[in-house]
Amino acid sequence: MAIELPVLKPSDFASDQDVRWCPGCGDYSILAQMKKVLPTLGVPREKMVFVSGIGCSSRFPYYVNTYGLHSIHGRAPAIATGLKCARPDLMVWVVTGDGDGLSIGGNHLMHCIRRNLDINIVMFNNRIYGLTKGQYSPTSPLGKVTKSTPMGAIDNPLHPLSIAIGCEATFVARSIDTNIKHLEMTLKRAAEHRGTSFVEVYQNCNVFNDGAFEYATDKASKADTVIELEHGKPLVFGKNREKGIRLHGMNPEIVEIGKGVNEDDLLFHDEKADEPSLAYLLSRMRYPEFPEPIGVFRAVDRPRYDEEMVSQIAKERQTRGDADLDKLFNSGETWTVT
Amino acid sequence: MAIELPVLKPSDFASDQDVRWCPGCGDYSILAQMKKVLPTLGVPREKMVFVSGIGCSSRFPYYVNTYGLHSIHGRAPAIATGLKCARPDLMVWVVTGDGDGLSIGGNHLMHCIRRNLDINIVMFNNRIYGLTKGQYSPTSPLGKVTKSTPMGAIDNPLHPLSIAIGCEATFVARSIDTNIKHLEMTLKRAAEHRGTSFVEVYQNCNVFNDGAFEYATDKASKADTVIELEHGKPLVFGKNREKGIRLHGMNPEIVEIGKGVNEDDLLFHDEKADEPSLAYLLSRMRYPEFPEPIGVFRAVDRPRYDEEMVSQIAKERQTRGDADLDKLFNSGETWTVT
Amino acid sequence: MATSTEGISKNKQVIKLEGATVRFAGDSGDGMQLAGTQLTNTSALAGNDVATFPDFPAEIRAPRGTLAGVSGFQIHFASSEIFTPGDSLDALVAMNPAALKTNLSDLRAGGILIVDKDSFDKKGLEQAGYAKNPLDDGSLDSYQLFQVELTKNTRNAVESLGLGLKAADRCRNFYAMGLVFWLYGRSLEPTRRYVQTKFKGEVADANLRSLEAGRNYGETTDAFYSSFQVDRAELKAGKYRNIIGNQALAWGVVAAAKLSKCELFLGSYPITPASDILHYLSEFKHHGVKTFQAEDEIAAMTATIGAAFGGDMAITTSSGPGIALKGEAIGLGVMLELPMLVINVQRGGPSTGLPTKTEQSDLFQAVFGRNGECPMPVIAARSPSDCFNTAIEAWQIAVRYMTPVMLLSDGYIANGAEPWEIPTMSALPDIPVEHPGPRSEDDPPFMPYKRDERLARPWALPGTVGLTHRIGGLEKQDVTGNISYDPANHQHMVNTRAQKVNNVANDYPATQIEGADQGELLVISWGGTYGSCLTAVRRMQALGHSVSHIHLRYINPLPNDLHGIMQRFQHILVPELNMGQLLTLIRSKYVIDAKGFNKVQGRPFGVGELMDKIGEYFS
Amino acid sequence: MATSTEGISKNKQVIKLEGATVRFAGDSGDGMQLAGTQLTNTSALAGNDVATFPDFPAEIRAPRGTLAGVSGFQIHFASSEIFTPGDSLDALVAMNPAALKTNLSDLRAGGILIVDKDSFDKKGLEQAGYAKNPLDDGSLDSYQLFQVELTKNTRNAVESLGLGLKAADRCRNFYAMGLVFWLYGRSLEPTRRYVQTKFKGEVADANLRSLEAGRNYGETTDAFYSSFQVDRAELKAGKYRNIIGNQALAWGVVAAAKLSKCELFLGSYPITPASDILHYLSEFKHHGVKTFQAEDEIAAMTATIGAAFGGDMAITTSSGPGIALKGEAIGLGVMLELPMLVINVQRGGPSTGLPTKTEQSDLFQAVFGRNGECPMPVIAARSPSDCFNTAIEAWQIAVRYMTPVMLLSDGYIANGAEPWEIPTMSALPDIPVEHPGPRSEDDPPFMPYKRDERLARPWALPGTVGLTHRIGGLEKQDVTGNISYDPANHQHMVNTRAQKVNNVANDYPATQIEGADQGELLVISWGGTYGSCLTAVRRMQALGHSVSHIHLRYINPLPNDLHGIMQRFQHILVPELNMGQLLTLIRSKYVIDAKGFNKVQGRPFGVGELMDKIGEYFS
Ligand SMILES: Cc1ncc(C[n+]2csc(CCOP(=O)(O)OP(=O)(O)O)c2C)c(N)n1
Ligand SMILES: Cc1ncc(C[n+]2csc(CCOP(=O)(O)OP(=O)(O)O)c2C)c(N)n1
Ligand code: SF4
Ligand code: SF4
Ligand SMILES: [Mg+2]
Ligand SMILES: [Mg+2]
Repeated sequence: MAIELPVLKPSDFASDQDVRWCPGCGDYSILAQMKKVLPTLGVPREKMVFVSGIGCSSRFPYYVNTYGLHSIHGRAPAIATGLKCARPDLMVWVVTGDGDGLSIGGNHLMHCIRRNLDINIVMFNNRIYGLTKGQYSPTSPLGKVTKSTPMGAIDNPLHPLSIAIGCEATFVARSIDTNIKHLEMTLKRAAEHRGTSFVEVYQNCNVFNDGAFEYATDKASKADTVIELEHGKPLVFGKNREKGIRLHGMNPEIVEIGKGVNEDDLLFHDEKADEPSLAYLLSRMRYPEFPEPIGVFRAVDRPRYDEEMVSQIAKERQTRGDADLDKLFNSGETWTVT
Repeated sequence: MAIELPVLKPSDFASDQDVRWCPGCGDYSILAQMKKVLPTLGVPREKMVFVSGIGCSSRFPYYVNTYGLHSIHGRAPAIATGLKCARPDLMVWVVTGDGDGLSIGGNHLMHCIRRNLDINIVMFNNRIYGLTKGQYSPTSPLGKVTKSTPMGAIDNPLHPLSIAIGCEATFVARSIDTNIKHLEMTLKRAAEHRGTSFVEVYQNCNVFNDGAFEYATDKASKADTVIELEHGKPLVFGKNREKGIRLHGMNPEIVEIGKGVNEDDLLFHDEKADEPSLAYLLSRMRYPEFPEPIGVFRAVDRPRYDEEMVSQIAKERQTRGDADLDKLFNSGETWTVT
Repeated sequence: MATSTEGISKNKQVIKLEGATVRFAGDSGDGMQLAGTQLTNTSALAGNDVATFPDFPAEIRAPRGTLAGVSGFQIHFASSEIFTPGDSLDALVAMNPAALKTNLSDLRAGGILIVDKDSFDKKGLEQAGYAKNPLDDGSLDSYQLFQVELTKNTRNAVESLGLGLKAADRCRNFYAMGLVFWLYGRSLEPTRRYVQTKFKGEVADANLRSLEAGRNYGETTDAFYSSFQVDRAELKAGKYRNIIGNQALAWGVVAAAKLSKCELFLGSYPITPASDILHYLSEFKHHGVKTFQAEDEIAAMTATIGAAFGGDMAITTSSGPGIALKGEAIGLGVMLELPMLVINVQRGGPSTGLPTKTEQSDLFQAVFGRNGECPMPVIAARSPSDCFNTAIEAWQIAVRYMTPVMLLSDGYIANGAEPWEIPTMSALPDIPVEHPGPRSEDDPPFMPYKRDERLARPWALPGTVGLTHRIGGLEKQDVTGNISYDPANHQHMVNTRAQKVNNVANDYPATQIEGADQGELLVISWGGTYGSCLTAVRRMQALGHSVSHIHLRYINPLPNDLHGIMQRFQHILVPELNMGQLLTLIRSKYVIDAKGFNKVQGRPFGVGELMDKIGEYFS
Repeated sequence: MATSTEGISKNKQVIKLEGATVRFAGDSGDGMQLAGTQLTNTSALAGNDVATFPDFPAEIRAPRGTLAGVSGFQIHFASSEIFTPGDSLDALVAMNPAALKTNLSDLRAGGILIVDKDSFDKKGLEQAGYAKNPLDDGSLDSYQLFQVELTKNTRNAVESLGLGLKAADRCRNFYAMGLVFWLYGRSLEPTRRYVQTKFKGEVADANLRSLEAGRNYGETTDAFYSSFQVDRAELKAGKYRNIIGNQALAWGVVAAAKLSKCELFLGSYPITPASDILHYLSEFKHHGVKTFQAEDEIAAMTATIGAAFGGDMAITTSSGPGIALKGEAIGLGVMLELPMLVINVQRGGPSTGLPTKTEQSDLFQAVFGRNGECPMPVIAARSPSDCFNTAIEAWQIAVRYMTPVMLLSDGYIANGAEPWEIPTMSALPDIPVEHPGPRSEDDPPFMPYKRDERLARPWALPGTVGLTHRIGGLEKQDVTGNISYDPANHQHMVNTRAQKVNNVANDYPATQIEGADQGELLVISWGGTYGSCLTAVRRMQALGHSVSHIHLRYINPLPNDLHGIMQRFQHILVPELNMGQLLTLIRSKYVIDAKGFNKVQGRPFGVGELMDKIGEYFS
């Protein structure tokens, strides 16, 4: 059983293609962390496939020395679904953008997540259309001025994690391009989850939407604007871990620890909660009112479409016996002409 | 200002087309309640438009004597969006099914809801594809045996209200085809809401999925399996209103009223909560573990895309003044050849 | 076939016929499809050649008794080889006034008309929009009208079983069957067997009693003074069964998967009239078939692409509007050069059109309906049983040339049935599929777009050591498959993809000419109009006219020998159930003044109308 | 044009030219598009006729200095009327080695080659893949090579402003402009004005200083021993401006909306090279323009249908892959018979293809790319400025015939620029639009599919009393618009929709023939190849050959007079940037052995290659 795998390094996962993102783009960091994670997964390189749609982010597969499919806009989750059904033995990754995944591809994303195939989806959220040079995306905030919204966007933005949770996700997480340790850990957790993992990565597009996540990456402010979720631990944040989140009915509120509040009064994170209501509530915490949670919001075990498909086939093979086409053809009423 | 409207009756809203649903179909009741509600809205008949996709449910527009567009599968929310942008003066209804709205049309539904145009969406959820004669739908339960799932469905079902709430809905409600008073009230509330109203109606397809909602419609059981939400009121149910829902952390639990628990301990419904976490939690309560809530889950006031579009245009007209094309053509560098 | 004469009247005159065309028509709830299917099977078992044409109402179930709710099933059985379900009816069974109204025009003068007299009451007549009762007003004088109290008789037949009226009335179709079976000297035995396997208890009893009551009615009442006999046909020796088009397609793809040692993956979204393929294949889990009901057609198509990349025999099934949605993704399939089948069971268009009616109007979409220069092979089935071979052949092309292939069927083929000579799997030729093997670091790097002599690229499967590579929808460099924006490379790749598809024609068998290989008129058909065109041409040949027929199975590329054949005829006629789509291809490619004969009425061509058209060339 | 000779050298020889083709090429970050645009405007203001061709790198921004990151802008200015941006270059400015490598092959022998010597360092050469420095190895001997220390000189010019090196280097394009302006005797004034409105403070200063330094460099150094002068062209009298294709299209639809008194609604999803139309229109809120950036192309198309139902001038814009996605919904538009425009700015295909390159390969998709018999008018713009009129005309057709209209542009037209004679709104003819008025109970019922003499149905708007009606994608009964499954009605409706579209040709003006109206060879062009075909034909005519040219603005239906014209020529040649799509239409419709001249290399035809091809007919 124990196959001797050659020990691979991140550089073994670099393809021979020139990386063509803008200098300074957050995508570089995500690629770097991914290349760190891949060799640690115990999966041979040739068993991995990266599938993407169209967008700057979707160029990702070209840069990873695995199998790859750079498809058409928005369809990567559906392609991955077919691939995973055909080949449950493969580790399938989907790389998508906020436009690719939530605009044109929203429906496929939703259905891939609810089917819970064992696929890992990483959405690079830069809150803009990068590749087409700067139109607003479904995650751009209200009022955002872009090429297609000179007077500011008037569409309420979508929140990727709220949607994923709204459609029965079993693994939901968030990380940040520049938070490299956290990102690495998050990608690894996603890879290890059995079922569809959905990871939102805040990614800076320094050309068309520079600084969109400055509040969360700026050294000075990030301790107050970001809160790291840990399973079973209370929600604590602040430079000196002096602040926490407490639940008031169904509403989270920020409290200062010490002044009559201690850690036990805080909201404790439970990524394994049966129902996703807590994960949903956490997905609503947004800057500037709240620190934004990063980490794993939800990780539960549910049946996986690909495995169920395999097992239905196995079961039917067992109960109905040999699949003999000649027998099928000759079933029912037949007659012979002589 | 006060336009004298002729007083219309439900029958004035019947079109001249033969209604062609199967005898006994739940769609008849929804049509009947709709025809009761329409005359009460103070909107002239010719200012109403029904837009639908494809499916049994989507035949609805033919049977209502207003303007109507029976379009293509899944696209009604997008058509309605264009129509409402073009004509904010019209009252636009979308009628869709669980397949039309959540399968092929999931993305348009999601984006229509988040844009919060002043449109009313009614989804007839019969948990089956009726028109194409009985394949499972995104709301069919796991294990459901249908023409396309002879060994039972293996896709986790989607929950329409969870999704709607996941994508920033401002009005979310549920009712049941045979609960005619409640349905009428719900449709009226939806009509009156400013913004996108999303109403799920449990609808019996007596031909391909008979009895899917029997638990919720059966006289004997429905007091225990359905709970009616009322804003500001505690969640009470049971034949003698002897049971209630209490919150235990983030989890709802059923309690018996009296035995040390009184109504004040119960969860109170707040359809106007700023954040939709409560509505989300309620959308997770499902038979048989819980009574299923019906009524208005959420009704909040948020900016509407159509109105914002109008106001940006008005503002720009004011600031940039007369829209003179000749001036535009002659702007910038020009030269004259003589 | 010991039972084949059971039930033939001993008391009454028996008239021998070459063949007959019979239609059952009634409300969608009346079980007409079942009645038709039983007569089909029974006739086939009796040795006739058969062909059928079910005609459903539009998708929605209309209220009982209305015109919109009428459902029909036509069957043509004969003692000679036949290719169509027949033009005009020799006998029509009308279970209610609405059925009479919508079907009467197809009954030939002097034909047999059996009606359920009981249903011609005030309500029934009103619903059908009859001002007067047609049974009384002489308007049916030119037919042999038999007014049977079908409802009452059925109720009587099952009375003792104590069923409710509703349940009793549900046996009316069996009564009608019994009567028709008597009329054409058909055995009740196959239907008895059917009832015994499909129904239980008193329902089974009731159906059987009604069936016999119907038969006895024909035998004993005075109304019918004669019955008919259609002898066995001289069919090719072999073992036969009836097969429906969609069923044959489903079986064909399963067979193709086995022959190519691939696993079968179907990505599909339900749509009339293609859904049944999904239903059949969903039942084949024990054959290892994976069926994925996608969220929409785009997901169905792209999942198919994903499965093809993974190495499955990946197929997708849909109809016109769904294929329209797949266009962009099919283009990706063409760019990726992966084998897969796109199956279009055509229906009436444009837009939602006439979903339950047949048409051949998606040929343009198949050949041209994508952005850019995006050629793919297109192949069309010609009849229900032919779907089996077409599926296999389409997959052969797909893997031999590493390309998506479009397979065209239509609503008429999909729901029609005909006898099928049962093949033996071991006698079918294998479909060779190769995947490049693993490579080591020392081997030269793998080149995903290096081509073989047919211009096909290798089908390298994820999981293979040393073949990691990345493909996509951007233009690719020749050989390496890397992204390339080079002008000359783009031209080369466009040419190469086109040439590859053109190469497919090198494998075609010679085009069969029915009739002389030169002459006055050549009739060219494709797809589901095969049977009527062939029949019409044969009849005109029998009348001494210089007309020949070829049928094109291959739409793209067209056969290499087509031009030569056409040049040997004075005139070319291309009948199609569209406004001239194959015609456009032929005229543009060969600059030949072929003419179209076109019809879009939701139904197949009648042999008669084709003969009339052909006749114009000889008058 | 008082300033038009400012900057022309007083000290050096001035050579008069008929025209010149100049290309700026550099990294995407080097501001080449800006440089090109400035030279264009300045030349136009100087009275030249101009035509431009920007050539972007693929969508993604490649690392600085790489081949993939090279961006170019070509401009052709002349003292006579011109129609193309020129084939080969008279002068090339290469800001780095990569730019040299990718552009050199377009420079004619003896042409002027200006390079930034400073950029030819080790790194730059490596990134471009040069093993040796081409400036030293004699490989550029056949050109007039000018090695300018462009980076250093620019830094020097702005030194005193105290900008950082990065900011200083961002002025290199202005230095290059200054030099080229000197070379062609162009005024700096328009660019100065531009800098003053677009930049502020020291950046403005730096740009201006660089511009002047470049000019002075040309004037004073010995390197350049002569400069050139291109006189004013004899253009039609009038007031002109430069206009880019997408801009003209945007302005055209706004004008069409005003002329028809409709509000403009755009439903769109961004895609190269169509996105700019969305951007332009988003800026036009004060014109009442509603722009809706949809979640995808299907939503864009269906929102367009919704807006059309509501009474807006509804349009959608996209490119090939997006149009493929819209196919099903366009079919609904055809069935609903509502007016709307579908604008396809074509790019290289198939699939994602070559997104930033031009091609004409979506003609098949435009004409045939839908399920069922689904005809719609197709009209194509021929040049950047022509987009304005084409948009207006497309809308005229849409409302006159109540139909979606497909308007084809392409990447070459979309991004190219040329002078446009500025029209006056009041001089443009109104586009009459009628909506049926309210009805009372006593009026006969409203018939939504009752047609006028052109076969157009009424455009009844929701909100109108007494006109409530329901339409959809199922086949409709003639006149009433109710659902109908009647066979004869379907045939009638298919015929009617086809006839209606054919009627559009009755409104076309006579096809203009450039040259004799009979002869040896007729060249037929459509879309963006207009300019090169016209130029090539004129030159061949000048050489005495019997060749004429017609340009087809109307692709579907084709003009009624086309057949007659073609019959008067021995040979027909159809050059297209695809593999023969218009050719297929022409051959099939007229059974005429027209030949194609085809190219898919992401670029327009060169006049030279067309002349060569035409020459084959006369050798
Ligand atoms: C069918 C189709 N529509 C539109 C496009 C154009 N397009 C390419 S990428 C993109 C959006 C990219 O945004 P996102 O997914 O956020 O990726 P990013 O570039 O920001 O990483 C669009 C609109 C396309 N390629 N195909
Ligand atoms: C593009 C396209 N795909 C598929 C279909 C076939 N189709 C029509 S309705 C339908 C599903 C209907 O289900 P639902 O929306 O739940 O409506 P119901 O009939 O149950 O009311 C399908 C698959 C179609 N008409 N068009
Ligand atoms: S445009 Fe933005 S997202 Fe795209 S590569 Fe550049 S910085 Fe990154
Ligand atoms: S199939 Fe079901 S949903 Fe459709 S009309 Fe019949 S009962 Fe209603
Ligand atoms: Mg993005
Ligand atoms: Mg349904």
